[in-house]
Order: sequence, then C-alpha cells, then structure tokens
Amino acid sequence: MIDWLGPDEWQAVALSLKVSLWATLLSLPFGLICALALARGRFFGREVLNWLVHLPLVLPPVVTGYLLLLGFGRQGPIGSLLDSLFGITLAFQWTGAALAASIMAFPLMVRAMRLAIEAVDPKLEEAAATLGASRLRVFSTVTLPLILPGIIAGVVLAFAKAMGEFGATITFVSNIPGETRTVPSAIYAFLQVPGGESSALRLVGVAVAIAIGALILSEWLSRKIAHRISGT
Amino acid sequence: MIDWLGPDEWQAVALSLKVSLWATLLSLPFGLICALALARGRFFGREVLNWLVHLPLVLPPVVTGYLLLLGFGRQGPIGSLLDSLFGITLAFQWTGAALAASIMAFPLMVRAMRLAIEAVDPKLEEAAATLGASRLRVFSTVTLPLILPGIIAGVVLAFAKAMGEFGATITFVSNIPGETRTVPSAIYAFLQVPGGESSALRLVGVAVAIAIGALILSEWLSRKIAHRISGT
Amino acid sequence: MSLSVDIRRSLGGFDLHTTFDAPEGVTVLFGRSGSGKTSVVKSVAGLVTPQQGKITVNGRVLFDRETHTDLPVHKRRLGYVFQDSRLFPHLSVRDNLCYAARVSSRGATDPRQVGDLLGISHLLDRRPHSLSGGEAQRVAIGRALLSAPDMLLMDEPLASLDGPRKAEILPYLETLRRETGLSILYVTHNMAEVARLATHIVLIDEGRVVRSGAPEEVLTDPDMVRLLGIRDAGAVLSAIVAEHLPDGLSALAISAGKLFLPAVDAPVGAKLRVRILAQDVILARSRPEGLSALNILPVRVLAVRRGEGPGVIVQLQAGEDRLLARITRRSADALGIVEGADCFAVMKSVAVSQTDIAVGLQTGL
Amino acid sequence: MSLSVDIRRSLGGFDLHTTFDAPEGVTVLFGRSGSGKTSVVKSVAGLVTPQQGKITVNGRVLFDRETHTDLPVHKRRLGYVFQDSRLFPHLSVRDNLCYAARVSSRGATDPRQVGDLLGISHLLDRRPHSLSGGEAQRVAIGRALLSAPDMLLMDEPLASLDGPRKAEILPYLETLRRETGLSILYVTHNMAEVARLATHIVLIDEGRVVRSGAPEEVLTDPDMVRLLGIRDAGAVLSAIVAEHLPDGLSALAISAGKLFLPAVDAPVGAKLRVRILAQDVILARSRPEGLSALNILPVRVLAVRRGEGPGVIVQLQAGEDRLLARITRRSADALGIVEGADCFAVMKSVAVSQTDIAVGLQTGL
Amino acid sequence: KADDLTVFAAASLGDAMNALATLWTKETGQDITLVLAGSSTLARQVDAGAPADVMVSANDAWMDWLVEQGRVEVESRVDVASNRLVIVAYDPAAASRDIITAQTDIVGELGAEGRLAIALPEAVPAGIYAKTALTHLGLWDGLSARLAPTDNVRAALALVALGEAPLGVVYATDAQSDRRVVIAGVLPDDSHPQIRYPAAVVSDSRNAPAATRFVAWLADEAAQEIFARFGFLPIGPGE
Ligand SMILES: Nc1ncnc2c1ncn2[C@@H]1O[C@H](COP(=O)(O)OP(=O)(O)OP(=O)(O)O)[C@@H](O)[C@H]1O
Ligand SMILES: Nc1ncnc2c1ncn2[C@@H]1O[C@H](COP(=O)(O)OP(=O)(O)OP(=O)(O)O)[C@@H](O)[C@H]1O
Ligand SMILES: [Mg+2]
Ligand SMILES: [Mg+2]
Repeated sequence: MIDWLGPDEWQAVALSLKVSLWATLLSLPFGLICALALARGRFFGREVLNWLVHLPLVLPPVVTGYLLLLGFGRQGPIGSLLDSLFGITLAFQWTGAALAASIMAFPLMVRAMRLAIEAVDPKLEEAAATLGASRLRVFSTVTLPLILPGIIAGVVLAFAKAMGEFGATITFVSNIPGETRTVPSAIYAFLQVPGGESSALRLVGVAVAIAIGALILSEWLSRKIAHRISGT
Repeated sequence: MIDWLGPDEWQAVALSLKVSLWATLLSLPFGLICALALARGRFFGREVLNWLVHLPLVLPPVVTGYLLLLGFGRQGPIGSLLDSLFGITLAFQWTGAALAASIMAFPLMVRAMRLAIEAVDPKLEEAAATLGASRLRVFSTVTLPLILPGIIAGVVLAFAKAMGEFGATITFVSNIPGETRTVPSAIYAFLQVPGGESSALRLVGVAVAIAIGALILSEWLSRKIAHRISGT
Repeated sequence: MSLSVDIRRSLGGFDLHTTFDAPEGVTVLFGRSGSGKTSVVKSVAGLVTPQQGKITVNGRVLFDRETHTDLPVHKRRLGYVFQDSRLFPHLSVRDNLCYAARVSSRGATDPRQVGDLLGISHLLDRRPHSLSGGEAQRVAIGRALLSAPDMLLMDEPLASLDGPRKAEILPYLETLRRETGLSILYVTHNMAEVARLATHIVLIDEGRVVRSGAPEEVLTDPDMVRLLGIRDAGAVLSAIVAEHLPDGLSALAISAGKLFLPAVDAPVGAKLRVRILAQDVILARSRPEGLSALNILPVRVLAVRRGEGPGVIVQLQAGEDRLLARITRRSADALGIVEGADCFAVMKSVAVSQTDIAVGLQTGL
Repeated sequence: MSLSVDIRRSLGGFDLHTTFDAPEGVTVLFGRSGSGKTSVVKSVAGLVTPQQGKITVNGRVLFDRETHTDLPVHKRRLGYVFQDSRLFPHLSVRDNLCYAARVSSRGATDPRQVGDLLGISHLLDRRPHSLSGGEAQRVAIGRALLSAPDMLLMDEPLASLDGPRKAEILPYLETLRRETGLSILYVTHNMAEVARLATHIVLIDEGRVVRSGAPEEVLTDPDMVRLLGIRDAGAVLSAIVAEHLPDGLSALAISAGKLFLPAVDAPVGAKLRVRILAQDVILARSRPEGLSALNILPVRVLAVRRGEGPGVIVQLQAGEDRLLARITRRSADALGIVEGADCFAVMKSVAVSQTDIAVGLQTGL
Repeated sequence: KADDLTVFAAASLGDAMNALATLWTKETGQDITLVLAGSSTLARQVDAGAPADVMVSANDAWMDWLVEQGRVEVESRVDVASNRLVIVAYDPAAASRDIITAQTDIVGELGAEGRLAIALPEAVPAGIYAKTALTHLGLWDGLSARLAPTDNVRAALALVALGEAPLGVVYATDAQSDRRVVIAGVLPDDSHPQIRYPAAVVSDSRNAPAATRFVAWLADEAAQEIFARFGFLPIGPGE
C-alpha cells in the first residue's frame, strides 16, 4: 500500500485531506449563519446573499479561481487587507487552497443546512420559548439538535466537494508540491502527459475512497440521529 | 444587445441553454426515481447507488469526462452498444454534452429531491392510503405535490450547474462550435488566447445572469407553493 | 359478524393480544390511555402488521397470518379518522373532502351534504392550515365519510369538538349507520359517546380484551363499574315508542311499565334503547307522591354491592330489564334495601336525555 | 386582577375583540370550536401579536400597544400546554420534563414528583415518538408545570386523556393552584372540567366575550343555559364542611341547611363550592318521605323559564343561594310550580360527586 | 458540405487558427470548424474517434502518441509553427530583451517571497520546455522551490499580469499581447528542444484529400505569414 503510491502522491493525499478538512471546518460557522439567514431571515438583500452563495456553483471553476485571485491575491483588495492587518497571506499557500475549496463547496453546505432548518417545526421552537428559552437557547437546545443531520450532510458534502475541487484551486493558488498540490491537481498533471492515465487512476481511486468513506459515514450518522429522533 | 455578443457567442449561449434544458429535463425522472429509492428504498445496494450518484461531485470533472469518454465514446462499451442498438451517438454531439452536464448535475438534483421526500410526513401518506389511494396514487396526489418545491429546487440547481459545467463536457465531447461549444467552453477558448479576457467576461456575465435568473425563479416558485401549503 | 379481530403484536415491552368479534353497528373500543386502542385500530386498517392472527370485516379476510393474506391499506375499504386530523396541506378543504373520489371509484364527489352536517360548508375554499383544531377534525371526519367505506375506524374523532358540535355529529353517525348499514369501530374515552353510539363494547386493558359484549350487558354488570368509572355506571333498557304526547313528551313502553321522556325522534312502534345512569335513580319503599319526577317504576332488588366508599350499587329487576341504582349506604340501611326487597325506582324524565337514546337496531338488542 | 386581557386582532375574516379581567385562580375560557379561544391564549403567551390592546399578568405588563411594550415569549414566564403536545423529539421524556431547568434558572430539575402524579414516571427514559397520544400530553403538562411559571396556559390539555387520568390530574392542578397561588388560563369544551376547576369563567363567542364572571353567577344564569348546553346547566353553592360522618359521608353546611356528600377531602370548617346540576334536582310540594335521596332542602321558586322543549328551568332561592332545577312542563303544571311557590328540592347525595367539588378560595367565592 | 473540415487545434493557437481558417475558406470555399482545447484532451478524443480531419498539437509528445496509436497519417505530419519562451515581469522597470544566461539572477529578481509562474513543468508543454531550458542553464535547482506551477500557460501569464507572481515563463506569443506585463528576458532557443506545433491528418478523416491539402497549406508562406502576425516563429530547419 505504501509502495502503491509514491511519496509525492502520498503528500498530495495528505495535503488534500488537510485542505478539505480545514475548508470544511472553517466554513461551517459561516455556512450555518448563511443558512439561517436564508431560511429564517427577512432582511433586505436576502436574495442577493442567496445568489452570491450560489455563484460558485454556476460559474466555471476557472472563473471563480480568477475572481479569487482578483480579490484575495497579494494585490487584491481583500488579500492586501488581510496581509496588512493580520499578516495572513493566502496566495500560493495551502490556506488559499482551503479558501478556494471552501468557496466552491459553500453552496452545497448552505443548501443542505438551509433545507434542514426549513424542515424544523416552528411549533417546537414556540414551545421552547414558552418554557423560558431565549432565542439563542432555543437555537442551541432545539433547532441545532434537530438540524444536526442536515449539518452533518452539509459538512460531508462540502468535504467531498473540497476533495474533488480543482479548477478554482489551481487558478488561485497554483500547484506547488507540498503546499497547494492537491490530489485533483496531481491527477490533472498526470493526465496531461501521454501514458499518465494509470497513475492518475490510482489517485482517483484514493480520492474516491476517501470521499465515499466520508459519505457513508455521514449517512450512517444521519441515520443514527434520525433514528433517535423519530424512531423510524 | 444583439451586437454586444458576436454570433458565435450567441450560438454558444443558445447551445448552452439547449444542452442544460435537455440535461435537466431528461435527468428529472431518473433523479426522482433515484431520490425515491434513496429516501424510501430498503434494498440491497442502496449505499452503492448513493455513492455512485455522488461520484461526479467528488471526482475532478476532467476525470468524469475521461471516464465518460471511455464508456460512452464511439469505441466505449456503452457508446457502441447505444449506437448499434438505437443508432444513438453521444460522442462529440450536443447530446453528449447534455449527458455530461446531467451527470455532473445529477447529485445536486437527487439530493434536493431526496431531502424533500424525506420531509414528507408519512402520516399523510397513510391517510391517503386509507382513503383508497394505491401507492402510485398516493405518490401522485400527496407525495408529489408536497415535494414539488424540492423538485423545483433540484431542477433549477441542476440547470444552473449544467450551465456552468465545463471540465467534463470539454473532455468528453470536446469544444465543437455549434455542437458542443457551450458557454463555459467558449469562455475557456477565449481565455487561452491573448486578449480574450474581455470576451470571456461578457460570456461570464451572460451565464451568471441566466443561472441567477433561474435560481430567483425557483425561489419564487418554491415560496409560492410553500405559501399555498403552510400559509407562512 | 361484521368485524372479527384476533391479533398478537409485541413492541418495546408492550404486548398486544387482542381477540374480539364485533357485530354490525358501532363497536366502541374503550380503555385507558396507553391500553392499546390505537394499536388495534391501526392493525385493522393495515397500518401496522400484527405478528400473529387474523382480521376479517364482513367476512372479507383483511389479514391472515396463516394464509399469508395481508391486504394493502388502500384495498381494505376502511375509512379512518385519526386522532390528529391529517388533512392534506396542499389541498383545499373541498379537495380534501373529495380526495377519495379522486383517487378511487368509491368516493362521493359532492361534499355539500356532509359539509352542511358537519358545519364546514363555509370552509370549503379554505386551506387546512387556517382551520382551528375542531374545524380540522370535522373536515377529517367528512373526508372519511365521503370515501364510502365498508366500515369506519374512528380514533377519538370528537375529542377536539365542543359539546354542541358533538351532539350534532353523533346523530349523523347513527343515521349513517342505520341507513347504510355502515359499521364503525370507535375509540373513545367519553362515556356519553359510548352510551350514545355503542351497539357493542370492547373493554381493553393493557392490550387485552377484558370484556366484550352488548352495552346492556357490559354496562349493567356491577363488576364493570370500577373499570368504567363509577359516575358512568348505568343500565340500558329496550323500549318501544308508545305515544307522542302534546306537551312535548313521549311515552315509551318498557317491560316494567312506561317511561316519559322529552319527545323522541322516532315513530310510534319504533324500538329504542334507553340508558339510565345508576346515579340518576332514586329508590323509595313506598310509591312517592307529589314529586316532579315523572317516572316511577316498581322494581325488586337483585343484588347490593358495597364498595369502599359511602355508596352501594343496587342491581334491580324492572320487568324483564335490569337497572342499576347508586345510593348511599346510609339510605340503603335506612330504607332496608336488601336482596329481594320490593321498592320503587324514581327517575326524572329529563335525566334520560336525547343523547342517551340510541335508536334501536335488530342487532345488538 | 391576576390576568387582564384587552385585545383586538383581525385575521382572514375572523375578528377577535376580547376584553376580560380574570382574578387569581383558574379562569376557564369556554366557547364553541372556532370561537377564538386558542387565539386569545396565544396572544397572552406572545405567540401572536394583537393589533391593539394590553395584556397584564399579576400587574406585570406583557403587552401594551400604547407604550410599545411587547415582552418576548421566553420572558413572559407563562407555562403553555398546547392542544398538540409538542414534545421535543430529540430529547427523552426526562429531558423534556427538565427542559425549562436547562434553559433558564426557573425550572425544577427533579421530575419524579410530577412524574408520579401524571403517571409518567415509568416513561422517563422513553422517547416521545413511542408514546401514545395521552401519554405524550401528560408529559407536555408535566413539562409546563416543571417550568415554574407565573401562570399556566392550558389549551384543552386533557382532551386526549381518559376519564380516570383526568380525574387524577385535575386535583393536582387544584392543589398546585392552592399551594403556589398559581393561576391558570384554561381552555376546554368539557363542562365537567369547567365545573371542577373554574374560579372564573369567560364565555367567548365569535371572538367576543359574551359573559365573564364567577361560576356561581355565570352557571346559574338561566340566560346562559342555552349557550352552555342544557345538560350542563346547574348551580354552584358555597358550603362549609360541618362534619365527617362515620359511614363515609360528609355533611356540608349551606345557607339553606345541610347537604350530605360522599366524604370530601377537606377539614371541618373548610370552605367548598358545590355544583348541583339542574337536571339532578327533583321538586316536591310537600317534604317527601322514605326516599333514598338524602338531601331535601326547602326552597322558594324565583322564576320559571319555559323553553321550546318539554322542559322548564326553575330558578330557586335556597337560603341565600340559588339553585336551578330542570323539570318537565307537565310536572310544573301538575305540582303548581309558579313564581313564589314554596317547595322542596330533592337531590341524591351521590349526584354531587367529587369532581363537582372545588375546594374554595377566598377569591372568586 | 462534403469538403468542410474539422480542425482540432491546441487552444493556444486559437487566434491564429481562426485567421487561418478564414483565409482558407476565402481561398477554397471550404468551411472550417475549429475545435479548441488542450492538446491532451484533443489527442485522447481523436483516439476515441472524434470527427476530426486535422489535428494541430502544441507539442510533439501528443502527436507522437497519436502516431503510436495509429490515429494520424504519419506522412502528413508537418510542423506548422514555432514559438519562443520568454520571461515576463509585472514590474515595467524590468523590461528587457536580454537573453537569459546561467548568470541571470532570477531568484534575486523574485525577491524574498515571489514565485516564478510557470505551466506545470512535468505535464504541460510550455512547462516542460521551460524546465528543460532552465535546467540546461543550470538555474532549475535554484528555482524549483520557488515555482508557481499552473495548469496552462495562460494561467501563468495571468499570475504575472495580476502581480501575484513577479515573474513568469510563457510563450512569446502570450507575452506580446498583454499590456500588464513586460518581457524581462528571452530563454535561448538552444536551451530547449525547438518549440513546435505539429499538424497531421487524422486517419479516420472523411475528407482526407482536403485535410491533406490543408495541412500542407499551413506550412506554406501565406499561412506562415499569418502565424507570424500572431507572434509565432517560422519553422526553422529541424535539429
Ligand atoms: N414504538 C413503540 N415503542 C414502545 N412502546 C410503544 C411504541 N408504540 C406504542 N407503544 C406503547 O403501546 C401502548 C399502546 O399504545 P396506543 O397508542 O395503542 O394506546 P391508546 O390506547 O391508543 O392510548 P391513547 O388513549 O393515549 O391514545 C402504549 O403504552 C405505548 O407506550
Ligand atoms: N390563518 C388564518 N386565516 C383565517 N382564519 C383563521 C386563521 N387562523 C385562525 N383562523 C380562524 O380563527 C378562528 C378562531 O380560531 P381558534 O383556533 O382561536 O379557535 P378555537 O376556539 O381555539 O377552536 P377549537 O376549539 O376548534 O380549537 C377560527 O374560525 C379559525 O378558522
Ligand atoms: Mg390512541
Ligand atoms: Mg383551539
């Protein structure tokens, strides 16, 4: 198994895992807030937020990557701000890869969570309020546990998507071995040269195995939680 | 407006619309069946179906396109079978572009529908059965209307995704003007030559406008239907 | 036998083992909360599958473990009114009512008659979410009625209705049963509904049938008094309408003599059932005079059951019928009410009210 | 005033315009289905916002349009028992019961006492989905009780419970009210619950209050008989426990003399309310002898209301109290029951049962 | 029409091929359908039976592969254009036409943080050429840790154009058109194999005679002029 993939490939796998995990975990709170705002909010600009969130789904990934470069690059307004304020650089760093992956996965995460939130019976939240729970408490003790399966689904979906993200990542943070050379970038590189298919397919196998493992885990978790809730 | 995009670009827009519409409509029944099977089915291989459906989300699109080329190309096993049995060729035809787009959009469609189906209260279906409705009737008169918002969401999401699909399409059916040169492929072609950025950006604008239009339409429709159902 | 149930089902510590045969008419399933009533009704409807047993309706086998028969829900032709109304949220009230007609060849398409009856005609164009709890339940009842079922299953259908509405719907259920021969399996906690509707009673406790029989027997059995609740103990008499009097009363002939009631809605000669609560009966050793109570019957004491409280239950022979009276021990002692004693039972005519009269059926009487 | 409501709210053709003041104790909202009871309770809880008006509980302003006060739901400190149980599906029964303690400083953390009382202690580790309808509702009641509210709002909380369970829970609600001074706004269709619990009654019809007052007044008002339903008409008397007799009876002193009842659970000297249904009262011109009925009071006829039916409602002066009797016109004519006539009211002691006795409060009596 | 041709061409040739197609159509009346994508994509598609008459690749590797697969007519193969690698810079002050030598301090030019944008050096033609050249000059080892490899040469150009990378290695054709970058140096032609764009007739072509004529025409003077107009170099005498 160790021999089956070369050290560079293992490095890509490890990096992909790291990037996807961070991408997913860091976008979780924002995804949740967005999903809440979209599901429950009644504010001006709700529609705009909605289509902003969806944009990466619709755009060709290269375009998203290019836009990221414009905004978050060293010269980009947000990128230079982050740099001067917090000393955070995203360009050509694995952190940038995580940003790209999370932006590409964001619509999927938000959608899954939003649907879960919309499925929560507001009558239960009313009941919780009458029992003395503030809005925050209602959220943490009733809404959150009830949408947990949706959150898990969203997170895992986002993780899987992040594992497969390529176009935006390579455009934004290029393909630096050990830093931003994720599994899909490696696969792409293999596919560019004649005879590279078999190496590419080995990596595809690894990527698919990881993603499917995550999906199966999430199904199992959701099912377990749903069982606890509804008994079915 | 007519002058704003050249005839080739209008052709790409028209083709993208055609491809995305067909991709969405043709995958609708399959998506619904898959969603039903995943939400309600208790069969062996349910997990396998689940991850097969999710595969295109996880794989780099280029890989999906390559696999499609291997399977559905002229020489591929499925491609040659379809050709000899029904005279259907997908390779390098707009129909192939539609197949690629629908496969890439399939996981999104199925997920949206599946969540909607899982949210239907089985008690209502029980009630319908006691009133004499066969399983099929229960589905068409109770389940289907109740999941309509989910179906619309799934269809529109799939449509938006199909409009933006690039990697798998260009890999599978290439970039033939008038046949498989969709908006994202055209954007790609523009980006590959010096000075093509402005043309590319115009096309991006068109693609985004169409996708967002579809999303807004679907939000509006879902809201209208949800209002009819729950009055909220 | 209209309905025959013999099922076994264990679920999470609760063990259902219920066997009863019910004749045509209204069979009331009566028992405390959690005793398994809903489980039985669901088994009959096919919504849950028993592990063992057999269920037939009007001779049609719905379920038989032995022969592996298990008719699907929609072929059982049973109208089910659920504890919760389960209206279809995407359909108007009208479309909810006509749902059965839309999905099968059975249902009726004109909701007006049923709508008027249940007081929901003005709601036809509304959507379920805007209905109050009682309104929703009335629509659910109408929907089941309009599906033209072989038998109705009703799980506490009136629990969320107010008194006057209950009183309005109950006679319709009776009419329905009388005119269409429609049998009903009816779950309720409410003794007034039991008395009014039941032609057969199945008492169920912890998943087991403790008593099954005609109301006349079950309700006049002093041993059942504890299970039914003391306030609800009472007897059911058969009666024939003898005369409609000009002052708004009707005279009914019973085996022990005549009863005067507020005018009953049945022709002279009709057979009726009359329920007299044990607590509404006063006993006297000599025929009392100058009382506003119109009904005074000579009776003989059959049995005197002392309970733990200050009251006793006295079983009386009144002609060929039996009555129950509940009086204080003090009175029993003072008046010498012992087995074999002759005395008079005094009942106010109005104490036997409309809602305790069931227009009689051949069956079950 | 414990609760003061003055609200206006229009919604889709239904116009709520309800104004009443309720003293401490149990205020029963009574009215037909769709009359707006739930809407009023929801306004008090803060779940819907009236367009106009003011709501105060124990002097605390919960809502005031004028001053733009609108306390959020969780700060209103009201326990709400809904028509549907609304248990949290992801929590065990125990965690549902202790929910209030978890989310606020108010609630109690030990569910055992309440659990035993409501007969749900054996369910503590179960999950809501496996409960029967009645079990779920009992847990919901327990959950609201354990939130230690200033006032309880109960919307037909007992509709899905059986008789014995109701009888078990009702006294607990009374005890609770008595011992903690907890006021309750209680919605019900059930007259027995009204009679048992109410210290104040608000009759509501089509969104408007048609009568608000002490049960003694509202229930003995012959004009209300039609609205309440004829079978439920009756009087409420104030009484003081005079003596507990060895044969299981208690003697109560009322202004017109003595009443004998099955032993009441109150010490000698305690103030009680006793409800006597109009249909349980028999009239006689001379004092009858040799009857099993123990309670015979001298009364004077105050008014005779003839209705459409064969019955008349007779309002009687009994000492300083008022009684209602429902007798047939035939008897009224035969016995010469006219205004001013002196006669005797005969009541079986057992007709005044436990559930019609409310242990008295200073307020509302 | 029967004579119409479908030409699969590397996307980087897009502009030039467009102009060439227009001219061909004017001269012969035959329409040309131009299909633009990466060489690897096009080659695999030709192998999978794509309806192409002519294949124009951006490097020899994929054309060699197609020859191996027997998918193109070997005799028809001809190099139609050449190119040159340049180093581009974001900073206009760096403008220079100097030839890069072993002494050029590229690392120094990059500064402390800067990276050299480059197409994937082990996969994409421009990257492969660049790697060979820099290795030949002895600069590769110093640079290999300072690269920003991209999936195609245009993306490398974009990195420099946006100032994300101070320097990049791209084709001269790409460098000349983008006003946001300046050419900071030229990689010597002898430091890497000649950059060649080979064309060949696809074996399955349904219009082989016209395809053969078109491929030959691409090497003609008229066509070469157009290539030159877009910055391509004429085909030199092969090594
Ligand atoms: N999934 C389950 N797991 C464990 N016990 C269950 C489950 N479903 C039902 N029960 C138990 O089965 C018993 C019977 O329930 P059922 O709903 O039939 O009672 P019921 O007589 O209809 O009560 P109610 O009058 O309150 O509606 C109850 O004790 C209930 O707790
Ligand atoms: N969203 C709405 N649109 C229109 N009418 C409504 C809406 N919500 C409630 N109503 C009407 O308001 C009236 C009062 O409803 P409410 O639920 O308060 O009645 P209720 O007295 O509690 O009835 P029940 O005893 O049946 O529970 C009903 O006639 C109902 O139809
Ligand atoms: Mg039940
Ligand atoms: Mg209500």
